[in-house]
Amino acid sequence: MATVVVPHLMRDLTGGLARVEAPGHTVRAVIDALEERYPGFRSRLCEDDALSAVLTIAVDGKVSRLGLMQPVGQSSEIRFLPVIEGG
Amino acid sequence: MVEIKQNLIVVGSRPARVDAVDKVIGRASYATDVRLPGMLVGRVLRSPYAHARILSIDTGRAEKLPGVYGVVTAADLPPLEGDDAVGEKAFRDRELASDKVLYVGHPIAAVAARTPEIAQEALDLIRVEYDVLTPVVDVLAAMKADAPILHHDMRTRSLAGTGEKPTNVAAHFEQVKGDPGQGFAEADVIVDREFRNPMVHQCYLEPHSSTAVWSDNGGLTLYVTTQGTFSVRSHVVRLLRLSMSQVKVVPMEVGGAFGGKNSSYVDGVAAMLARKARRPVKVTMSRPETFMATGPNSGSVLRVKMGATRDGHLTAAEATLIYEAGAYPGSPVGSGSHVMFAPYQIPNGRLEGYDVVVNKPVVSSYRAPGATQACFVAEQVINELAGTLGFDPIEFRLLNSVKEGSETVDGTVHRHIGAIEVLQAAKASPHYTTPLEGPNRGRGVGHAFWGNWGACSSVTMTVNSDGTVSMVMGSVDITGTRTSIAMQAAETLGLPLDRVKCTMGDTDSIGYSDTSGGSRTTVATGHAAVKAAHDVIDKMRERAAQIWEVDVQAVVFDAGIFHVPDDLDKTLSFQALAELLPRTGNVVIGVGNVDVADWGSCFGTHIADVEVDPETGKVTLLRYTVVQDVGKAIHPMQVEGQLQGGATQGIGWALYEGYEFDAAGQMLNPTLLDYKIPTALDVPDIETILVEVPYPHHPFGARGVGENPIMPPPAAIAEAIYQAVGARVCDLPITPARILETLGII
Amino acid sequence: MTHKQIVTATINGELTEFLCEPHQSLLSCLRDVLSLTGAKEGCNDGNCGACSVILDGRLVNSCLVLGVEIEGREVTTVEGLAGWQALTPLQEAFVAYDALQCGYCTPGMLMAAKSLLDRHPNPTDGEIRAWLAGNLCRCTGYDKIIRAVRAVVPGTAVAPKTAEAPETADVLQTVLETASVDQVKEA
Amino acid sequence: MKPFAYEAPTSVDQAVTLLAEKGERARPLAGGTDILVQVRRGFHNLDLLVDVKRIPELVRIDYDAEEGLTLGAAVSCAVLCEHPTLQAHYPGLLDAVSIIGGAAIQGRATLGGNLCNAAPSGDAIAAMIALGGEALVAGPEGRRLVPIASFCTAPGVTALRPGDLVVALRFAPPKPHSGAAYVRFVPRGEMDIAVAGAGAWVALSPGGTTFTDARIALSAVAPTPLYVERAAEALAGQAPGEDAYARAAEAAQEAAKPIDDMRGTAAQRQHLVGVLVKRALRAAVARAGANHAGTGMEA
Repeated sequence: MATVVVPHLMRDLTGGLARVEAPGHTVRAVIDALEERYPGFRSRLCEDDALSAVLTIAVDGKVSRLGLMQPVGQSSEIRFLPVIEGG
Repeated sequence: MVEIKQNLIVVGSRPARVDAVDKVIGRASYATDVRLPGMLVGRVLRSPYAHARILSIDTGRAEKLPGVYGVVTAADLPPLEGDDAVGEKAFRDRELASDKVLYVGHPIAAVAARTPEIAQEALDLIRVEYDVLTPVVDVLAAMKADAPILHHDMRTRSLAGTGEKPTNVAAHFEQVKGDPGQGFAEADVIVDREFRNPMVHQCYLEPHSSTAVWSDNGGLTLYVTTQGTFSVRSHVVRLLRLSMSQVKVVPMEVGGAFGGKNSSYVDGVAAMLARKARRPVKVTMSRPETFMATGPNSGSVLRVKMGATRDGHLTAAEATLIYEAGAYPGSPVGSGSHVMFAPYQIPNGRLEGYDVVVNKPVVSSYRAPGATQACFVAEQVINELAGTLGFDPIEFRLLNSVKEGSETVDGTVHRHIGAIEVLQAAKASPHYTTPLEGPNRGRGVGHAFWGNWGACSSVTMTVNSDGTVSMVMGSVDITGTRTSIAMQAAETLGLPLDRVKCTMGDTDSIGYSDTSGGSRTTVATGHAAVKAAHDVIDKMRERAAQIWEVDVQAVVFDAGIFHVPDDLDKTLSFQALAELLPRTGNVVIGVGNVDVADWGSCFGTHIADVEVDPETGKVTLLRYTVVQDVGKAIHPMQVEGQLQGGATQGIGWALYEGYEFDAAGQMLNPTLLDYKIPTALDVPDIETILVEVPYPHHPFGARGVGENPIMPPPAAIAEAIYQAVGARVCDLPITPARILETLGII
Repeated sequence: MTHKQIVTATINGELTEFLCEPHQSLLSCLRDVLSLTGAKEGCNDGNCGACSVILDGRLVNSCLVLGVEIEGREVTTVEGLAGWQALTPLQEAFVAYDALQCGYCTPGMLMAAKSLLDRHPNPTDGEIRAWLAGNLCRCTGYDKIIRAVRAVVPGTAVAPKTAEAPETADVLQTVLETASVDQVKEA
Repeated sequence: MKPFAYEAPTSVDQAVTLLAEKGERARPLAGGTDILVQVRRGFHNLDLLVDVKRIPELVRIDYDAEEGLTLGAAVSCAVLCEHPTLQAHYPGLLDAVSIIGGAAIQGRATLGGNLCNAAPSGDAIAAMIALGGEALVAGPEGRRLVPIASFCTAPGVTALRPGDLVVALRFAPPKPHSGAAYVRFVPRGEMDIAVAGAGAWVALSPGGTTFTDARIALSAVAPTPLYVERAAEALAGQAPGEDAYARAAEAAQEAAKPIDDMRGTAAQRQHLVGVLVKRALRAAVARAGANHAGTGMEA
């Protein structure tokens, strides 16, 4: 089970829980699993079928362009950060 | 993790950069130097208003002017289709406004003409009818409920849910760690301050320029100044609905960029004009256009509160960051919040950010986007806490510094960092260990964290039959990377640098590569080069095995030599084997194609000594030192150049630079006379100390180094000024007037 | 209406005749008429120095000179300093000390430094900085540029503290060997 | 840039004729560092620029211990700064001339141009006012001398009439025991426009014990470079020293009418006037003392 660090502004959905566990081999699958448990979870993070343009996903501290397709390991930690850009 | 190579010969040396001779003889060719037969001049008509509805655009008279070959407006773009209309419309409106202008300088139309004078006359003949609206140029005013609204379809995006009313607040976020209330309750000293910072510009000396030419079969070639040829291609393809294979983007020498050439400003217009005029068209921006209609860094308002115990431990930190996005959403507020508290172990924290649209130029990235102002406010407060508690500022930072595995306020976990090493090197530096003497003089320290992006890079490498190697990279060389990438390839191939030549490829000749930004190129494109070199080595081992009639596993490559161990007859130098390649099945081509997901990180500490004239508030920099963890300096001289150049931009930001607007949103200082960047007289020699804590995810241990050095100067200088005359100035730039005001003299 | 005028001037040592509009700047004449694109336009109002050339022995911003004004006069641009096979000591120093990055300010910076050294062969650091203050560089922070100029002042060459400044001759050799083959052909 | 015609006459008469023909639509071209920028930005609509640098009288420097100094209006700042006579006798003028722009601007900018541009911040104008300089103007009706103190009438506006050409700037020979200085404030090292500036000229009694005469002029604190009439009476008969400087500074602050703009605030300028007048006076008095000691009066 991967661990998702619930963003502060979404803890109203998780009853205040800061970390939740969910199954899935990709970020998308993990979000889908959490959507079932916490309705509204997906719409906060996604626009249409993609990650919100103002967010970045870090899986175990790594950030790639894969977005929701990013693979998730058995003991991965997933975080959602405001988008970070370089110059 | 990769194995970091040791005993390096080429990497770490200081060869002359390959582009240097062309540049000192005036032969280097920039986008503005492009000259094609029959080429026309393109010029852009821009809005004189910061906020207005366009009622009509009449280009009739301009089109009839002799010498004019084409006029374009938003009406010349392919029609909008279907569902994507909202995002697509904003994208197109940024290029050429259709129904509304949102800042002074917003493009409305463009003309192609035989001479600049005719083009200007034609622009004067275009009649635009406006319904002038009230602009909003102050970021706090823009957040108010009754503020004039720029985009009526905009709703605040937030993880708390999307807003319901039209607003200028494009996005909001809040991140919390621990219990900030409890943290502040534990503090013995709390510092709480508000800071402001105006828009600042990258001020690359070469303005944007793009030359477009269409072939008869519908192919478009663009000669551009950009940080990323592929991003220019994507932009033009999206705008004009072309196929990617129709468009070739050719990178020219880049006359400075610093993030500002990640965005595309005149490429689309040049392509539209060239198609309409059926002739090559070059569009070059003037300096005032560059200030008013490209992407500066966000102006911002920040509040920071930090608490610490008497024994010097930080207990809590809070910040609110309000960033101007300019006319369309997308300020770098996330980057600012990500880095501002990142150098310190802070058990309790809160970060809140707002991305706000205002009637000003659309912001773009500028060297560590959004981070310099955030670093300035956090570091000023750290300095103030250290001073109040009686700690040496570097000691205080060491006491609270992040270490391996530390988690920041936004939840990032630090790995493989050199934070402590950098602080210790700064503390032991000749500068810091030499006392500063004399009246009205002061010393200050600033410290910063910034990461480097990874992402996609492509390299191909051809082994020529004389043993030289020709490389093509998809990255644009903006800082000397043709040299530093070739060095990494040469090291891997065991060749001297002069046997490896690296050139920039156009978008037809090399695979996708991300923009040269985010301190990524030497690292990620270096990865690609090393990968391509290994591909070359593997393929050459196969050839050697074929020649020697042995199993490929038996062929070993070591220090430029292919050989079979224990069989002295089976030894070929790289060159000798290269000479045999055409006779064993054509040349060898190596490919390196990477998407680097590891974000490196680096820390830098700056030390500034100043003298302040207490009567006028004039600040003179006496001495300046940059200490930075660079992982491994591939080309130390270029790394020093990055540190010195970045620091000087930070010094300009600290003391001189800033957009000035009037209430109508008109920029008052769009010249290099009144927008003041540092001259040779304003900065001392800048001492550099390269700390090398190898980064384990790069073949040579390199970290991205380019952006970090712009961040610490404002805080270091502000503290030095405070130490000199007792003025703690919270707004940038720290002008003489602000110093005198803070001291109560005026 | 105005008419084009014929201007005769010595440009980089060669007597040159060209045609230009009276309002055309010397910078535009050099770049657009004579294809001498070494001088760059950074601001077109005399505040960046990228277009610096030497006119009758004086450093000027070529954007603030009219082409017609140079009738009978002498102009030296960066192209007049040296060919690529024979750099001047100043150019060699810029290469050896890595006194450039994007290179856009470099032609103007070289002309400014040359005009300083022509007039004051032994400038102090302060004089070098003051003389170059009209030439903006956004990449380097000036440090390496000042060191490079200093390097050609007799007796004051100081190698960068953290760098073994390579022997100029070695550097040049490397540069010549690695310079693009295209350059050789063009030359 | 809008097209215009160009002429390069070789005599003052030819130049005046050309200028008079076109009236408001013609301007002289000296260094071009202001006029070309202004034409490019569309501030002037011109048919003709008259290049005056080929007129011998405008590019000459004459000095005579009896007559004083006559500077051709189109001599470049770089030439002025290198001139030994100016270095020896008019260092207060060179203070201002040497800070107009960087080396490349110095190679072109002229005193005549600086004066006719009539910017409130014109450093050389204030320095010339402090020296009591006059402009020699040639016009359709002949030649006349205009005191520089009354030359500029508003920002960018001068006492010149259509057809007029500034031929030269004239300064009296330095009096014994006199000295001048110009100081300005800019936030950067240099290469900048004055936030405020002050020029001072002083004459001392033979023993150097009292002021016998003084002139103070300010830049960037009024619509024109400003002659401070009351400063002379504030100093006359006083002993050189901080008390006297403070009185003069106060008189200058009263005369100043600064505004807020992007280069500085009114309050900052008001304050700077006091600081700069004192600094200019200290330097001028030091130079007067140097004269007293006999240096600088040779040649």
